[in-house]
Amino acid sequence: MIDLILAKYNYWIYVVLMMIGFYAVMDRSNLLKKVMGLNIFSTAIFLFYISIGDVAGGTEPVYLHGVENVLYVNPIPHVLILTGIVVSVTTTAVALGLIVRIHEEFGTIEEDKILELQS
Amino acid sequence: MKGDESVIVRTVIRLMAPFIQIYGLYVIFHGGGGPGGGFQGGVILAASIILYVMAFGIEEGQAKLTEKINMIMRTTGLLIYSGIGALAILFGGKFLDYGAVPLPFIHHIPEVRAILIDGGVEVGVGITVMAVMVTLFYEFYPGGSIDD
Amino acid sequence: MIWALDISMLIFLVISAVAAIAVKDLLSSVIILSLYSLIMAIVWVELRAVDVAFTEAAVGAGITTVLFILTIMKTSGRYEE
Amino acid sequence: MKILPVVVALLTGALLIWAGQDMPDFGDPDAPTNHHVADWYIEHSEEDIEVENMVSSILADYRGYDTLGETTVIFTGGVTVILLLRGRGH
Repeated sequence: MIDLILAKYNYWIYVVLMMIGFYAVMDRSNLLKKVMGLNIFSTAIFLFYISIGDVAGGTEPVYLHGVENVLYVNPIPHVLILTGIVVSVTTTAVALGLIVRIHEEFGTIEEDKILELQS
Repeated sequence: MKGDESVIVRTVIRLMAPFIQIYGLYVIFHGGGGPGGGFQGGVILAASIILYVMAFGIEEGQAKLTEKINMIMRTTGLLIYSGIGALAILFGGKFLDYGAVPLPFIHHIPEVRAILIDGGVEVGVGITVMAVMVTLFYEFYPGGSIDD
Repeated sequence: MIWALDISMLIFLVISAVAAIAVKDLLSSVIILSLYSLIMAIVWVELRAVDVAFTEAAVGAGITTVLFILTIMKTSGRYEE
Repeated sequence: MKILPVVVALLTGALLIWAGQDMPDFGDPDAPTNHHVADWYIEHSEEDIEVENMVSSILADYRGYDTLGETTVIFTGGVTVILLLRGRGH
Protein backbone atom coordinates (compact mmCIF):
# COMPACT_ATOMS: atom_id res chain seq x y z
CA MET A 1 0.00 0.00 0.00
CA ILE A 2 2.68 2.48 1.04
CA ASP A 3 4.73 1.44 -1.99
CA LEU A 4 1.80 2.16 -4.26
CA ILE A 5 1.40 5.64 -2.78
CA LEU A 6 5.09 6.48 -3.02
CA ALA A 7 5.62 5.08 -6.52
CA LYS A 8 3.00 7.32 -8.14
CA TYR A 9 2.75 10.36 -5.87
CA ASN A 10 2.53 12.84 -8.77
CA TYR A 11 -0.61 11.14 -10.04
CA TRP A 12 -2.37 11.41 -6.66
CA ILE A 13 -1.50 15.11 -6.41
CA TYR A 14 -2.97 15.62 -9.88
CA VAL A 15 -6.20 13.92 -8.77
CA VAL A 16 -6.42 16.20 -5.71
CA LEU A 17 -5.82 19.36 -7.76
CA MET A 18 -8.39 18.26 -10.33
CA MET A 19 -10.97 17.69 -7.59
CA ILE A 20 -10.34 21.19 -6.20
CA GLY A 21 -10.76 22.79 -9.61
CA PHE A 22 -13.84 20.73 -10.46
CA TYR A 23 -15.46 21.60 -7.12
CA ALA A 24 -14.80 25.31 -7.70
CA VAL A 25 -16.33 25.19 -11.18
CA MET A 26 -19.45 23.47 -9.84
CA ASP A 27 -20.09 25.10 -6.48
CA ARG A 28 -18.79 28.70 -6.49
CA SER A 29 -21.41 31.27 -7.39
CA ASN A 30 -18.94 34.00 -8.38
CA LEU A 31 -18.05 33.79 -12.08
CA LEU A 32 -14.43 34.89 -11.52
CA LYS A 33 -13.98 32.03 -9.05
CA LYS A 34 -15.33 29.68 -11.69
CA VAL A 35 -12.68 30.85 -14.16
CA MET A 36 -10.00 30.38 -11.48
CA GLY A 37 -11.27 26.84 -10.94
CA LEU A 38 -11.02 26.24 -14.69
CA ASN A 39 -7.39 27.40 -14.59
CA ILE A 40 -6.57 25.04 -11.71
CA PHE A 41 -8.34 22.19 -13.55
CA SER A 42 -6.28 22.71 -16.72
CA THR A 43 -3.00 22.97 -14.79
CA ALA A 44 -3.79 19.67 -13.07
CA ILE A 45 -4.18 17.97 -16.46
CA PHE A 46 -0.86 19.49 -17.56
CA LEU A 47 0.82 18.09 -14.44
CA PHE A 48 -0.53 14.64 -15.32
CA TYR A 49 0.86 14.79 -18.87
CA ILE A 50 4.31 16.00 -17.85
CA SER A 51 4.46 13.34 -15.11
CA ILE A 52 3.79 10.63 -17.71
CA GLY A 53 6.75 11.79 -19.80
CA ASP A 54 9.26 11.95 -16.95
CA VAL A 55 12.10 9.42 -16.82
CA ALA A 56 14.03 8.83 -13.60
CA GLY A 57 17.68 9.79 -14.08
CA GLY A 58 17.01 11.48 -17.43
CA THR A 59 18.14 14.92 -18.52
CA GLU A 60 16.47 17.88 -20.23
CA PRO A 61 15.60 17.34 -23.93
CA VAL A 62 18.43 19.56 -25.21
CA TYR A 63 21.27 17.81 -27.05
CA LEU A 64 24.57 17.40 -25.26
CA HIS A 65 27.40 17.31 -27.80
CA GLY A 66 30.27 14.92 -27.27
CA VAL A 67 28.57 12.83 -24.59
CA GLU A 68 27.68 9.20 -25.29
CA ASN A 69 24.57 7.32 -24.10
CA VAL A 70 22.59 10.18 -22.60
CA LEU A 71 19.10 9.37 -21.31
CA TYR A 72 16.68 12.15 -22.30
CA VAL A 73 13.18 12.61 -20.91
CA ASN A 74 10.29 12.23 -23.33
CA PRO A 75 9.87 15.53 -25.25
CA ILE A 76 6.43 14.86 -26.76
CA PRO A 77 4.31 15.73 -23.66
CA HIS A 78 6.27 18.99 -23.38
CA VAL A 79 5.26 19.94 -26.92
CA LEU A 80 1.61 19.05 -26.35
CA ILE A 81 1.46 20.98 -23.08
CA LEU A 82 3.13 24.04 -24.62
CA THR A 83 0.18 24.17 -27.03
CA GLY A 84 -2.21 23.47 -24.15
CA ILE A 85 -0.98 26.43 -22.07
CA VAL A 86 -1.54 28.77 -25.02
CA VAL A 87 -5.09 27.51 -25.53
CA SER A 88 -5.71 27.79 -21.77
CA VAL A 89 -4.69 31.46 -21.62
CA THR A 90 -6.80 32.26 -24.69
CA THR A 91 -9.81 30.56 -23.11
CA THR A 92 -9.26 32.56 -19.92
CA ALA A 93 -9.13 35.82 -21.87
CA VAL A 94 -12.36 35.09 -23.75
CA ALA A 95 -14.10 34.03 -20.51
CA LEU A 96 -13.02 37.25 -18.79
CA GLY A 97 -14.33 39.27 -21.74
CA LEU A 98 -17.67 37.53 -21.39
CA ILE A 99 -17.67 38.29 -17.65
CA VAL A 100 -17.13 42.01 -18.36
CA ARG A 101 -20.05 41.97 -20.80
CA ILE A 102 -22.26 40.11 -18.30
CA HIS A 103 -21.46 42.73 -15.67
CA GLU A 104 -22.45 45.50 -18.06
CA GLU A 105 -25.71 43.75 -18.87
CA PHE A 106 -26.82 42.60 -15.40
CA GLY A 107 -24.76 44.68 -12.97
CA THR A 108 -23.51 41.65 -11.05
CA ILE A 109 -21.23 38.65 -11.56
CA GLU A 110 -22.93 36.34 -9.03
CA GLU A 111 -24.53 33.44 -10.80
CA ASP A 112 -27.63 33.04 -8.59
CA LYS A 113 -28.48 36.77 -8.85
CA ILE A 114 -28.20 36.60 -12.65
CA LEU A 115 -30.59 33.63 -12.63
CA GLU A 116 -33.02 35.61 -10.45
CA LEU A 117 -32.86 38.59 -12.81
CA GLN A 118 -33.51 36.42 -15.82
CA SER A 119 -36.61 34.68 -14.46
CA MET B 1 -7.28 56.80 -16.96
CA LYS B 2 -3.98 58.56 -16.47
CA GLY B 3 -1.05 56.88 -14.81
CA ASP B 4 -0.20 58.66 -11.57
CA GLU B 5 2.90 56.79 -10.45
CA SER B 6 5.82 58.57 -8.80
CA VAL B 7 8.84 59.90 -10.68
CA ILE B 8 11.01 57.01 -9.42
CA VAL B 9 8.69 54.39 -10.92
CA ARG B 10 8.54 56.28 -14.21
CA THR B 11 12.31 56.68 -14.50
CA VAL B 12 13.05 53.08 -13.59
CA ILE B 13 10.50 51.75 -16.09
CA ARG B 14 11.77 54.09 -18.81
CA LEU B 15 15.28 52.67 -18.21
CA MET B 16 14.19 49.04 -17.91
CA ALA B 17 11.84 48.72 -20.90
CA PRO B 18 14.54 48.54 -23.63
CA PHE B 19 16.41 45.83 -21.73
CA ILE B 20 13.24 43.77 -21.31
CA GLN B 21 12.64 44.08 -25.04
CA ILE B 22 16.19 42.98 -25.88
CA TYR B 23 15.72 39.98 -23.57
CA GLY B 24 12.49 39.12 -25.38
CA LEU B 25 14.25 39.24 -28.76
CA TYR B 26 17.04 37.04 -27.34
CA VAL B 27 14.48 34.48 -26.17
CA ILE B 28 12.81 34.45 -29.60
CA PHE B 29 16.03 33.98 -31.59
CA HIS B 30 17.64 31.57 -29.10
CA GLY B 31 14.67 29.18 -29.23
CA GLY B 32 16.67 26.58 -31.12
CA GLY B 33 19.59 26.30 -28.75
CA GLY B 34 17.97 26.36 -25.35
CA PRO B 35 14.68 26.94 -23.56
CA GLY B 36 12.59 29.60 -25.21
CA GLY B 37 10.86 30.25 -28.49
CA GLY B 38 8.36 32.47 -30.21
CA PHE B 39 5.57 32.26 -27.68
CA GLN B 40 7.63 33.01 -24.57
CA GLY B 41 9.53 35.83 -26.29
CA GLY B 42 6.32 37.39 -27.54
CA VAL B 43 4.85 37.36 -24.04
CA ILE B 44 8.00 39.04 -22.65
CA LEU B 45 7.84 41.73 -25.36
CA ALA B 46 4.17 42.34 -24.53
CA ALA B 47 5.05 42.53 -20.82
CA SER B 48 7.40 45.47 -21.48
CA ILE B 49 4.58 47.43 -23.16
CA ILE B 50 2.13 46.49 -20.36
CA LEU B 51 4.66 47.83 -17.82
CA TYR B 52 5.01 51.05 -19.80
CA VAL B 53 1.24 51.60 -19.99
CA MET B 54 0.85 50.93 -16.27
CA ALA B 55 3.34 53.68 -15.39
CA PHE B 56 2.56 56.30 -18.05
CA GLY B 57 -1.14 55.84 -18.80
CA ILE B 58 -2.98 54.53 -21.84
CA GLU B 59 -2.54 57.62 -24.05
CA GLU B 60 1.26 57.56 -23.93
CA GLY B 61 1.28 53.81 -24.47
CA GLN B 62 -0.94 54.03 -27.52
CA ALA B 63 1.24 56.83 -28.86
CA LYS B 64 4.18 54.40 -28.78
CA LEU B 65 2.27 51.42 -30.22
CA THR B 66 -0.83 52.64 -32.01
CA GLU B 67 -3.88 50.50 -32.58
CA LYS B 68 -3.30 50.54 -36.35
CA ILE B 69 0.24 49.15 -36.15
CA ASN B 70 -0.98 46.63 -33.60
CA MET B 71 -3.69 45.45 -35.98
CA ILE B 72 -1.18 45.08 -38.81
CA MET B 73 1.23 43.12 -36.60
CA ARG B 74 -1.53 40.82 -35.37
CA THR B 75 -2.16 39.57 -38.91
CA THR B 76 1.43 39.77 -40.19
CA GLY B 77 2.75 37.11 -37.84
CA LEU B 78 0.20 34.51 -38.89
CA LEU B 79 0.85 35.48 -42.53
CA ILE B 80 4.62 34.92 -42.11
CA TYR B 81 4.04 31.44 -40.71
CA SER B 82 1.55 30.25 -43.31
CA GLY B 83 3.49 32.09 -46.02
CA ILE B 84 6.59 30.02 -45.28
CA GLY B 85 4.39 26.93 -45.42
CA ALA B 86 3.00 27.98 -48.79
CA LEU B 87 6.52 28.81 -50.05
CA ALA B 88 7.37 25.12 -49.69
CA ILE B 89 4.43 24.22 -51.95
CA LEU B 90 5.67 26.77 -54.48
CA PHE B 91 9.05 25.04 -54.71
CA GLY B 92 7.56 21.58 -55.09
CA GLY B 93 7.40 20.31 -51.51
CA LYS B 94 4.45 19.74 -49.21
CA PHE B 95 2.84 22.34 -46.95
CA LEU B 96 5.25 23.30 -44.12
CA ASP B 97 8.03 21.11 -45.59
CA TYR B 98 10.85 23.58 -44.97
CA GLY B 99 13.56 21.47 -46.61
CA ALA B 100 12.13 22.15 -50.07
CA VAL B 101 12.80 25.90 -49.94
CA PRO B 102 16.03 26.79 -51.82
CA LEU B 103 17.92 29.41 -49.81
CA PRO B 104 20.84 31.16 -51.56
CA PHE B 105 24.36 29.87 -50.66
CA ILE B 106 23.03 27.05 -48.44
CA HIS B 107 22.61 23.58 -49.89
CA HIS B 108 22.67 21.51 -46.69
CA ILE B 109 19.01 20.64 -46.08
CA PRO B 110 19.05 20.42 -42.22
CA GLU B 111 20.62 23.85 -42.11
CA VAL B 112 17.85 25.28 -44.30
CA ARG B 113 15.26 23.85 -41.93
CA ALA B 114 17.07 25.23 -38.87
CA ILE B 115 17.34 28.70 -40.39
CA LEU B 116 13.67 28.75 -41.40
CA ILE B 117 12.58 27.59 -37.92
CA ASP B 118 14.73 30.09 -36.02
CA GLY B 119 14.38 33.03 -38.37
CA GLY B 120 10.91 32.62 -39.86
CA VAL B 121 8.45 30.58 -37.87
CA GLU B 122 9.48 31.68 -34.38
CA VAL B 123 9.49 35.34 -35.42
CA GLY B 124 5.99 35.00 -36.89
CA VAL B 125 4.64 33.35 -33.74
CA GLY B 126 6.35 35.98 -31.59
CA ILE B 127 4.86 38.92 -33.53
CA THR B 128 1.32 37.51 -33.36
CA VAL B 129 1.53 36.62 -29.67
CA MET B 130 2.93 40.03 -28.72
CA ALA B 131 0.28 41.93 -30.68
CA VAL B 132 -2.60 39.81 -29.34
CA MET B 133 -1.43 40.11 -25.72
CA VAL B 134 -1.14 43.91 -26.07
CA THR B 135 -4.60 43.95 -27.68
CA LEU B 136 -6.10 42.02 -24.77
CA PHE B 137 -4.49 44.45 -22.33
CA TYR B 138 -5.75 47.52 -24.22
CA GLU B 139 -9.28 46.11 -24.38
CA PHE B 140 -9.44 45.25 -20.68
CA TYR B 141 -7.78 48.47 -19.51
CA PRO B 142 -10.32 50.96 -18.04
CA GLY B 143 -10.94 53.59 -20.69
CA GLY B 144 -8.67 51.81 -23.11
CA SER B 145 -11.33 50.45 -25.42
CA ILE B 146 -11.27 52.98 -28.24
CA ASP B 147 -13.59 53.40 -31.20
CA ASP B 148 -11.90 54.17 -34.48
CA MET C 1 15.45 15.33 -9.03
CA ILE C 2 15.43 16.01 -5.32
CA TRP C 3 12.36 14.15 -4.12
CA ALA C 4 12.04 16.04 -0.81
CA LEU C 5 11.87 19.37 -2.66
CA ASP C 6 9.44 17.87 -5.13
CA ILE C 7 7.04 16.58 -2.48
CA SER C 8 7.12 19.81 -0.45
CA MET C 9 6.44 21.86 -3.60
CA LEU C 10 3.49 19.59 -4.46
CA ILE C 11 2.07 20.04 -0.94
CA PHE C 12 2.43 23.83 -1.30
CA LEU C 13 0.63 23.51 -4.63
CA VAL C 14 -2.40 21.87 -3.02
CA ILE C 15 -2.44 24.39 -0.16
CA SER C 16 -2.32 27.38 -2.52
CA ALA C 17 -5.04 25.90 -4.75
CA VAL C 18 -7.35 25.45 -1.75
CA ALA C 19 -6.55 28.98 -0.54
CA ALA C 20 -7.23 30.52 -3.98
CA ILE C 21 -10.68 28.95 -4.01
CA ALA C 22 -11.55 29.54 -0.34
CA VAL C 23 -10.50 33.19 0.16
CA LYS C 24 -13.41 35.67 -0.04
CA ASP C 25 -11.37 38.67 -1.22
CA LEU C 26 -11.10 38.33 -5.00
CA LEU C 27 -7.90 40.39 -5.28
CA SER C 28 -6.09 38.19 -2.73
CA SER C 29 -7.44 35.18 -4.54
CA VAL C 30 -5.87 36.33 -7.83
CA ILE C 31 -2.51 36.94 -6.15
CA ILE C 32 -2.62 33.45 -4.60
CA LEU C 33 -3.41 32.04 -8.05
CA SER C 34 -0.28 33.70 -9.44
CA LEU C 35 1.70 32.16 -6.57
CA TYR C 36 0.19 28.82 -7.58
CA SER C 37 1.48 29.34 -11.14
CA LEU C 38 4.95 30.18 -9.86
CA ILE C 39 5.10 27.01 -7.73
CA MET C 40 3.88 25.06 -10.75
CA ALA C 41 6.82 26.47 -12.75
CA ILE C 42 9.22 25.22 -10.04
CA VAL C 43 7.60 21.77 -10.20
CA TRP C 44 8.11 21.70 -13.95
CA VAL C 45 11.79 22.56 -13.63
CA GLU C 46 11.95 19.64 -11.18
CA LEU C 47 10.33 17.40 -13.82
CA ARG C 48 12.90 18.65 -16.40
CA ALA C 49 10.38 20.39 -18.63
CA VAL C 50 12.29 23.67 -19.01
CA ASP C 51 10.29 25.08 -21.93
CA VAL C 52 6.98 24.49 -20.17
CA ALA C 53 8.34 26.08 -16.99
CA PHE C 54 9.42 29.16 -18.94
CA THR C 55 5.99 29.49 -20.55
CA GLU C 56 4.14 29.00 -17.27
CA ALA C 57 6.25 31.61 -15.49
CA ALA C 58 5.68 34.13 -18.30
CA VAL C 59 1.99 33.46 -18.87
CA GLY C 60 0.52 32.13 -15.62
CA ALA C 61 2.27 34.54 -13.29
CA GLY C 62 2.27 37.45 -15.75
CA ILE C 63 -0.45 37.86 -18.35
CA THR C 64 -3.24 35.90 -16.63
CA THR C 65 -2.80 37.83 -13.37
CA VAL C 66 -2.89 41.17 -15.20
CA LEU C 67 -6.08 40.19 -17.05
CA PHE C 68 -7.77 39.01 -13.83
CA ILE C 69 -6.87 42.21 -11.97
CA LEU C 70 -8.15 44.38 -14.83
CA THR C 71 -11.42 42.41 -14.86
CA ILE C 72 -11.81 42.98 -11.10
CA MET C 73 -11.24 46.71 -11.68
CA LYS C 74 -13.86 46.77 -14.46
CA THR C 75 -16.52 44.82 -12.58
CA SER C 76 -15.70 46.67 -9.31
CA GLY C 77 -16.84 43.74 -7.19
CA ARG C 78 -13.87 43.13 -4.99
CA TYR C 79 -15.63 40.92 -2.47
CA GLU C 80 -17.49 37.74 -3.17
CA GLU C 81 -20.96 37.40 -1.63
CA MET D 1 -21.67 24.63 0.87
CA LYS D 2 -24.08 22.39 -0.96
CA ILE D 3 -23.61 18.65 -0.64
CA LEU D 4 -24.05 17.53 -4.26
CA PRO D 5 -20.92 19.20 -5.80
CA VAL D 6 -18.74 17.73 -3.02
CA VAL D 7 -20.11 14.25 -3.66
CA VAL D 8 -19.62 14.52 -7.43
CA ALA D 9 -16.04 15.82 -7.04
CA LEU D 10 -15.15 13.06 -4.55
CA LEU D 11 -16.67 10.38 -6.80
CA THR D 12 -14.64 11.62 -9.79
CA GLY D 13 -11.49 11.62 -7.67
CA ALA D 14 -12.15 8.10 -6.43
CA LEU D 15 -12.69 6.90 -10.00
CA LEU D 16 -9.41 8.46 -11.14
CA ILE D 17 -7.48 6.97 -8.20
CA TRP D 18 -8.97 3.54 -8.91
CA ALA D 19 -7.96 3.83 -12.58
CA GLY D 20 -4.54 5.25 -11.75
CA GLN D 21 -3.40 2.12 -9.89
CA ASP D 22 -2.73 0.42 -13.22
CA MET D 23 -0.52 3.23 -14.54
CA PRO D 24 3.22 2.62 -14.91
CA ASP D 25 5.29 3.91 -11.99
CA PHE D 26 6.24 7.58 -11.91
CA GLY D 27 9.56 8.01 -13.75
CA ASP D 28 9.67 4.45 -15.08
CA PRO D 29 12.10 4.35 -18.08
CA ASP D 30 10.33 1.30 -19.56
CA ALA D 31 6.86 2.86 -19.67
CA PRO D 32 5.17 2.37 -23.07
CA THR D 33 4.65 6.11 -23.61
CA ASN D 34 8.38 6.72 -23.53
CA HIS D 35 9.20 4.34 -26.34
CA HIS D 36 6.99 4.25 -29.38
CA VAL D 37 7.60 7.47 -31.31
CA ALA D 38 9.61 9.37 -28.70
CA ASP D 39 12.72 7.26 -29.35
CA TRP D 40 12.51 8.01 -33.04
CA TYR D 41 12.31 11.76 -32.42
CA ILE D 42 15.21 11.69 -29.95
CA GLU D 43 17.46 9.75 -32.34
CA HIS D 44 16.68 11.53 -35.59
CA SER D 45 15.96 15.15 -34.79
CA GLU D 46 19.68 16.00 -34.55
CA GLU D 47 20.37 14.82 -38.13
CA ASP D 48 17.09 16.01 -39.65
CA ILE D 49 17.07 19.52 -38.21
CA GLU D 50 20.25 21.01 -36.83
CA VAL D 51 18.58 22.47 -33.76
CA GLU D 52 19.76 21.46 -30.29
CA ASN D 53 16.46 21.86 -28.47
CA MET D 54 14.28 18.85 -29.28
CA VAL D 55 11.10 20.55 -28.05
CA SER D 56 11.72 23.38 -30.51
CA SER D 57 12.37 21.08 -33.46
CA ILE D 58 9.32 18.89 -32.77
CA LEU D 59 7.12 21.93 -32.16
CA ALA D 60 8.05 23.77 -35.35
CA ASP D 61 8.95 21.03 -37.80
CA TYR D 62 7.62 17.54 -37.07
CA ARG D 63 4.37 18.89 -35.70
CA GLY D 64 4.19 22.17 -37.59
CA TYR D 65 0.45 21.91 -38.13
CA ASP D 66 -0.08 21.92 -34.36
CA THR D 67 1.80 25.17 -33.96
CA LEU D 68 0.02 26.77 -36.91
CA GLY D 69 -3.28 25.87 -35.28
CA GLU D 70 -2.05 27.23 -31.94
CA THR D 71 -1.17 30.58 -33.51
CA THR D 72 -4.59 30.63 -35.17
CA VAL D 73 -6.21 30.00 -31.79
CA ILE D 74 -4.39 32.98 -30.25
CA PHE D 75 -5.39 35.20 -33.18
CA THR D 76 -9.03 34.10 -32.98
CA GLY D 77 -9.07 34.72 -29.22
CA GLY D 78 -7.81 38.26 -29.71
CA VAL D 79 -10.41 38.97 -32.40
CA THR D 80 -13.16 37.51 -30.18
CA VAL D 81 -12.24 39.78 -27.28
CA ILE D 82 -12.24 42.79 -29.63
CA LEU D 83 -15.69 41.85 -30.92
CA LEU D 84 -16.99 41.41 -27.36
CA LEU D 85 -15.62 44.56 -25.79
CA ARG D 86 -15.20 47.22 -28.49
CA GLY D 87 -17.66 49.65 -30.02
CA ARG D 88 -20.75 49.06 -27.90
CA GLY D 89 -23.65 51.45 -27.58
CA HIS D 90 -23.88 52.42 -31.24
